Amino acid sequence: MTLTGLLLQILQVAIALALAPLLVGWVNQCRASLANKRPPSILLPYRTIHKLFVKDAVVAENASPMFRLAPYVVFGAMCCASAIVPSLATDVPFASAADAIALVGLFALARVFIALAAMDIGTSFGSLGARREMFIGFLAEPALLMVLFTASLISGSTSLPTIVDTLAHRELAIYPSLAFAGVAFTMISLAENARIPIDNPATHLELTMIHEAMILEYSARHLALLEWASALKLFNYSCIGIALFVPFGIAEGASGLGMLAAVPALIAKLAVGGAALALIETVSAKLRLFRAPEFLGAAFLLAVLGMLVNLLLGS
Amino acid sequence: MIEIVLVLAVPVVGATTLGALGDRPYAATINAATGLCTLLAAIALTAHVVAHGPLLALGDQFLVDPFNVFLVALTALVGFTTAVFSRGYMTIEEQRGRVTLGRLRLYHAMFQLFMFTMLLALLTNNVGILWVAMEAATLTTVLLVSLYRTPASLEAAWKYFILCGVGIAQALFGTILLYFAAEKVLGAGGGALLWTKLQSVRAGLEPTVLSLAFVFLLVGYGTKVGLVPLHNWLPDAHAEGPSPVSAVLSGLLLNVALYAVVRCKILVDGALPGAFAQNLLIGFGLLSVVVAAFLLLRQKDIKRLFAYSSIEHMGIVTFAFGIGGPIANFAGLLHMTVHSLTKSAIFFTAGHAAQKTGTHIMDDIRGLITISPIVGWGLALGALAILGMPPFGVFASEFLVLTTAMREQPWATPFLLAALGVGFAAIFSKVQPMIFGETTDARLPARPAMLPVFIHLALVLMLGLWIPPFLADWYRAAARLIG
Amino acid sequence: MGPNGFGALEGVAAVVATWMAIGVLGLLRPRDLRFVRALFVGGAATALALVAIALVALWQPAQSTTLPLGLPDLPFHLRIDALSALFLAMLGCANAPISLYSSGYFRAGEGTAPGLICFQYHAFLAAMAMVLVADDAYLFMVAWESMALASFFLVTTDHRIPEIRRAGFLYLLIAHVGATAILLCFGVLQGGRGDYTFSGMRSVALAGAWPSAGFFLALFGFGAKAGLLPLHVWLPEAHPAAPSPVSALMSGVMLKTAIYGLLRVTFDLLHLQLWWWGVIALTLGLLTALFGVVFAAVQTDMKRLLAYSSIENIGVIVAAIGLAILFQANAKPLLAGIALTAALYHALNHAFMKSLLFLATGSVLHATRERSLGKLGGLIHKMPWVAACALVGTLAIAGLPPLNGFVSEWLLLQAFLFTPSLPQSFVTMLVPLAAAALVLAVAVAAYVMVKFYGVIFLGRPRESSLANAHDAGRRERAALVVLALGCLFLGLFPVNVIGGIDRVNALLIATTVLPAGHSNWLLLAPIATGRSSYMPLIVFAVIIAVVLITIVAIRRVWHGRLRRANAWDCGYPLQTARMQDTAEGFGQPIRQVFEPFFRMQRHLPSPFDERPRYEVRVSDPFWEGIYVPIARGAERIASVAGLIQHRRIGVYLTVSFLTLIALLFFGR
Amino acid sequence: MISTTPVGFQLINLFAAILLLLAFAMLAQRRVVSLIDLFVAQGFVLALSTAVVAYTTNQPHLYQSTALTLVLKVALLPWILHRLVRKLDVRWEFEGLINIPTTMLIGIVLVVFSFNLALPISQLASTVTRSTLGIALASIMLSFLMMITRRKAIPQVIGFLSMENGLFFAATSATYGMPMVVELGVALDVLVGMLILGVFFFQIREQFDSLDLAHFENVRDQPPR
Repeated sequence: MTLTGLLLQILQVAIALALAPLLVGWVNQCRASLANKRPPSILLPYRTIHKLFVKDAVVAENASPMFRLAPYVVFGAMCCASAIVPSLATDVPFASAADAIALVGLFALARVFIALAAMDIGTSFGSLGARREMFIGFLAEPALLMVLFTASLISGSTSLPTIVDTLAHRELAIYPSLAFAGVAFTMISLAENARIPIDNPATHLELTMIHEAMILEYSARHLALLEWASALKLFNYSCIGIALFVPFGIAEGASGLGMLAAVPALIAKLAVGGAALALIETVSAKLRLFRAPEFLGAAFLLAVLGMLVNLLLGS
Repeated sequence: MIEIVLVLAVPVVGATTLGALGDRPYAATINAATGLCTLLAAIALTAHVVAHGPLLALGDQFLVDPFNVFLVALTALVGFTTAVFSRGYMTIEEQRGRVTLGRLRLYHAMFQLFMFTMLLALLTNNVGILWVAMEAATLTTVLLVSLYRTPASLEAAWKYFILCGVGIAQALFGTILLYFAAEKVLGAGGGALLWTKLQSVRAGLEPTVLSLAFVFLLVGYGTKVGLVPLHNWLPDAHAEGPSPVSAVLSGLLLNVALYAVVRCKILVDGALPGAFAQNLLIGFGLLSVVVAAFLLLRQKDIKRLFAYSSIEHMGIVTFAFGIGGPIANFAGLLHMTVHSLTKSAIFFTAGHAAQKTGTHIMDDIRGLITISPIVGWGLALGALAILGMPPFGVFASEFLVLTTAMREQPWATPFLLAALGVGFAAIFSKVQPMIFGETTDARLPARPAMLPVFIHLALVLMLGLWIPPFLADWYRAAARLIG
Repeated sequence: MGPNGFGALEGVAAVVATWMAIGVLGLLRPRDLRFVRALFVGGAATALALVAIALVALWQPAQSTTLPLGLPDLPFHLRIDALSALFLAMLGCANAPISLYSSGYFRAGEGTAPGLICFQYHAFLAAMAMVLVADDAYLFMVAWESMALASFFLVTTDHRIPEIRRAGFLYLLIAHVGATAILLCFGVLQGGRGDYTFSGMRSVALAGAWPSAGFFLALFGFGAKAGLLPLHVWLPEAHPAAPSPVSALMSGVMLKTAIYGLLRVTFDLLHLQLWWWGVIALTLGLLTALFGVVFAAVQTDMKRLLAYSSIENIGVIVAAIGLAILFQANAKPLLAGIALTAALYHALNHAFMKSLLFLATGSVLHATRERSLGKLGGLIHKMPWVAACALVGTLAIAGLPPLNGFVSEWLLLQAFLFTPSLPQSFVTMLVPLAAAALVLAVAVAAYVMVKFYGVIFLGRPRESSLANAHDAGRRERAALVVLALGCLFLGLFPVNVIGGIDRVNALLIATTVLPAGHSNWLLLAPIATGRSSYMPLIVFAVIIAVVLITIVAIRRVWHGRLRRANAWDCGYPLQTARMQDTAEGFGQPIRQVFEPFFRMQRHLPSPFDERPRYEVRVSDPFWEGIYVPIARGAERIASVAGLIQHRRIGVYLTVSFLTLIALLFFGR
Repeated sequence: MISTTPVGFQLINLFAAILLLLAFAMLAQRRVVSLIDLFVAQGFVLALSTAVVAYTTNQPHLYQSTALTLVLKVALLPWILHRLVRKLDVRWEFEGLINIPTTMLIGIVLVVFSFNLALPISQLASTVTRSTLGIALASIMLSFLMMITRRKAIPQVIGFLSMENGLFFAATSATYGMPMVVELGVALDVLVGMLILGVFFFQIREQFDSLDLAHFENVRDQPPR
């Protein structure tokens, strides 16, 4: 990898880090306005994160090093992921270091760590949240992989840049299998990012919360990192979705200009995506937790169907 | 020549002396000494054969060929070790008042007489004498089995006498038919009953008569081999007699009876066109293996358990000879050897275990390894050996039998697989808690006479890892003979 | 001696001899603990020697020799080729730390005398080594059964406990039946020529249904040892019963000898592979994997949990082998190579991960005398070393990058993913489903391992007795660290490892996964960089870098001050350790989703219960479904066969008489 | 070599027939004492036929076996049996396992069976022995049947001995006698066996105070728990 490649790589990650909270803010704004509330500032997430950073951390007595390490690992994994996902350019050097499978692996890594951290304090809610998170995870992870497999069957590759190249820059072709994959992917990202109908980021209602239950004990910088990480996660998922289903406008090759040129397109797509997400969240009701398996099972099935369709129709 | 005379004479002399003074305290020693002398004579005989090859002696009346020479050596060996074992064992029995001195005299005399009949049956070249020896063996063992004179032992002896007597009578009729067929070719007179002569003319013998004869001989001697469904005398006889007797019954008598059957098979194979004898042997063998394996599940008495396992193993050997061919026959002969060694060793240990715990019922025997580690390990190793666990020799023969069967008689392998599995489950699940586990009995002071056991097991182990070349040559030659 | 001066075989033989000698030495002074511990260290050193030998042999052409033992026409044949060498290396690598651990682990007065354990242990090792170098059926079977026997005695070390005896019996029984099947398999392979050497079997071209018979006998026999469905029942019984180092050895290495045997028979001894074998093996493997992992999720005994997880991993390996067979039969060597590589790589990984975890449970067991997950917790404070190493093992076995579990998983998925349309159309359809099942299994494995680690090491101690738990001794720690580093190495340097595995590929299916001039030791790209690539080291570096940068940055920018307080937990005042999730609780979602597969007895407390008690017992459906009926059937047959028994003499006479008549009648 | 005179082998066939008849009689007989008498008769006929065979085929060694038969089966064994019966006083055999007529029917079936079993052999046999082998086989079978049907020890033994007779008849008539050494051995075995049994019976009597084998039917193989 060349120096410029490295720089570009860092640039992409930086852009991701910068944009992630914005996306969250935007989604919240859309949700509020859809619910006829006065929307909070779009910059609120930034403020929250900054506020948390300056605070002093309070940690439970029996917290082990695990507890304090976890946020950093999660954050690191998410940054790593954002470096893999071709959000701006396809030919960034790091893309060849990890492919779609590794990407899913990274998400899983983050999940496992946060779940372990949640169990570390030994509170009832923590372990409860951890269990639910892992539960959602073991259903969502295969589904996500299946979605990616569908794409990689089309492009004959598991490395995301190649997939994007194939989907975006080949002459336009209709992939019916991608339709299945798209629906599945939407459901998965809802579940993975702790969104309605699986989880509700805006509540601390004991019976229903999942993600929040795990980070209950966190405060200050650790919490900030976790918030930022989850924002990144949302951003990454959105970028994956974009890369798979509306890959147009992502810069070919790796040149600073091309990358910068790709930014507006990305923002636009993210805006649309965020709005759509907010819409879904507003119109749908939260499922009972026991219904989650069915929801995710459906997603899994759709994804597998996508693969089968692809094999049947050869597209 | 002279060796043969010695081998046969020593036991007779021993028997007569012991008949005279078998109730003296040193009688057991005489018994062991006689066994030793027999063994030495047998070794001399085998050495002679190793040196000069097979021999016919005393007007062709006696025959030593690769097939019976190793059996002679084996018989002498097991007889000796058993005598050594019974030295300790029977004294304890006598102290416990289970046998009177008079009975002890009977025991010693009959033991040597039994050894004589076994050796005679093996060495003779004459079908008729073979029969006489087998019948005499029955009579002696009847007395040995009924030694304790308990109702159970009497019943066992009675069953044994009647069933084997009747069976052996069939064998005599078979022998007569054989003679009937033979004298047409060989003319009247002694020649028509000699194995050697019969084999030389076997192709010319009348098929119909021969097949009929073989059926009678098979039923007759098969009864003594303990082939299912002719086996009913065997468990009782093994269970009710003293342990040394069970050991020689399993270790020697069954082998010799099987030897007779196989000799007959050799003749019939030559005469009959089809695979008449093979199929009969395969059928009987398989039936014995399967039925015995399942009957093992129902046993409560330790000696009875291993009696059934003897039936199973005799079935395996019969099956092997039924398959025929160099490898299977080799395996059958090897299996005869290792089985008699292992099984007699097991009966020794079982006897000790029973003596220590004062019962034959397996559920009442627990934690042998704590009561007496040496007995515990002896039983454990013996059981594992008889179950066909490598590196013991039993595994070697079963390996050859099964692999050959897989190609020759594939249809039989599922039955064998099931039978071996069931047999393993049955025996091991019963033996394991006897060896291990908690026990209430105190650790006994008396050191058991386990030397014979470990000699046998060591030999079996050796045969599993390395077979002496001359022995292997005998096996090969005998296998070729059996065809 | 070998072609270029190095006698690998002699080396292996020497190692085996040393092990046996060590064992016998142990017998000399069975109760002298210090002496025996020293012996175990010696065993570890010998294992290291074995690793060196094997690694050298891996790059050498096959060597063979014979010993002056065995059957008359069949002396013991030894042979070491790439396959043997790879597994020997595995044996050595896994065993060295385990022996080191054992030297610190075994105490006096626990059932069998230490010296006897030492003997059985080293006999077990020697037998495994012999299995791997055996080159004729007889030696193979002898070593194989001796292995079973030695491990049986090790399992029943504490033979006073009836359950342990029962477990041992079940284990030995299934092992024996399996061995008989393997024996019959060799009977098929020798092709009726009476030549039991492997070289002889290679030269036989079986006709008709014989090859399939051979393969399925092998699958049955080796499956019984590996714990393939439905022959797995002994595994969850035997592993908890055995002392932890033994469990580690059995699960980490012994199961792999079964894999070795399967590969040896399928790809080496059989001269052809049929595609439908592959399909069956694949299906069976995946079923096993799913079954194992789902049952692992609901276990409450930590060693049982690990045992079921072993079943899962074996399932994955067998599935990979099945895939390899499928591709090989369809003449797609490269893909077959990838699948095979995945299988071997996963076998290697599992040897490390599972040994590590079992040893960790051993330390926990010694520190707390507690095996039930419901009574553990919070041990990370008391035993940081064990906790740290166990974390590595946990992440690895959960298949997370950048650790080793992920690599094999990645390779296997590659193999699945690039299945070109096979001639058998329904197989083409089957492959993605199989991939889905595999991924599901792996995901559940992550769930299971989080449960395992979280419940044992994290949270608050569920019992007051845990307060005086202590960390493992020095030797134990060293062993754990070595294994953890091994996991890390396998995870970060796959290219180098695959370089070795390719030797086996070259031997078995005459192809290599890495292109000939593959120089980049960072980049793992089996088919083409554009198609799929993975650089674990980079990923690892990036994560570490980000973490460090963040930490430093935060320290610099916002002087991270930190104070301790009670846990908040939504402000609930009362906080007891009993309020954490129990193992049962953690398993609940899985139980709910996979309800139909379980046989559960649940005891729910009534509202008026003085001391309410919740308990759920999950039992193996196969036990009730297959084994109990078989046992009953055997009993029934036995009672039928017993009918002619214990009747009057007249009946016996009649039986003999009828036999005679029948024979006369049909004999004519 | 065989110089057959018509009288000779008519006699032999006659004896054979008588033997068969006696066998049937034994099958039907219930009184132990008369059973023994029948056994004596059988032995006597056997001796005669042996003598005739010896004469017709001028094989001197058969005379010795005639003498042997007379001593053993006409004098010695019956004497022992009688003593036993008197000592143990078991004069009556109660109803056997199967009632007499059925036994007879089975017996006839057996005879037919053994005849056509022996037929092919008789074809190729030298003239004198044409039908005797079949008859010998038949009487063996009948004795076997008798052993099966009798409950008490002594009748069983008698059945056993008469089976021995059948064998002996087969030996002499079909093959002009086995080699002498064999015959001596056989005879010795029979005698010893008889003596052993004599001793035995008293033991049994002590233990069971009856010779009814029903006492032997206590179960040894326990059923599974």
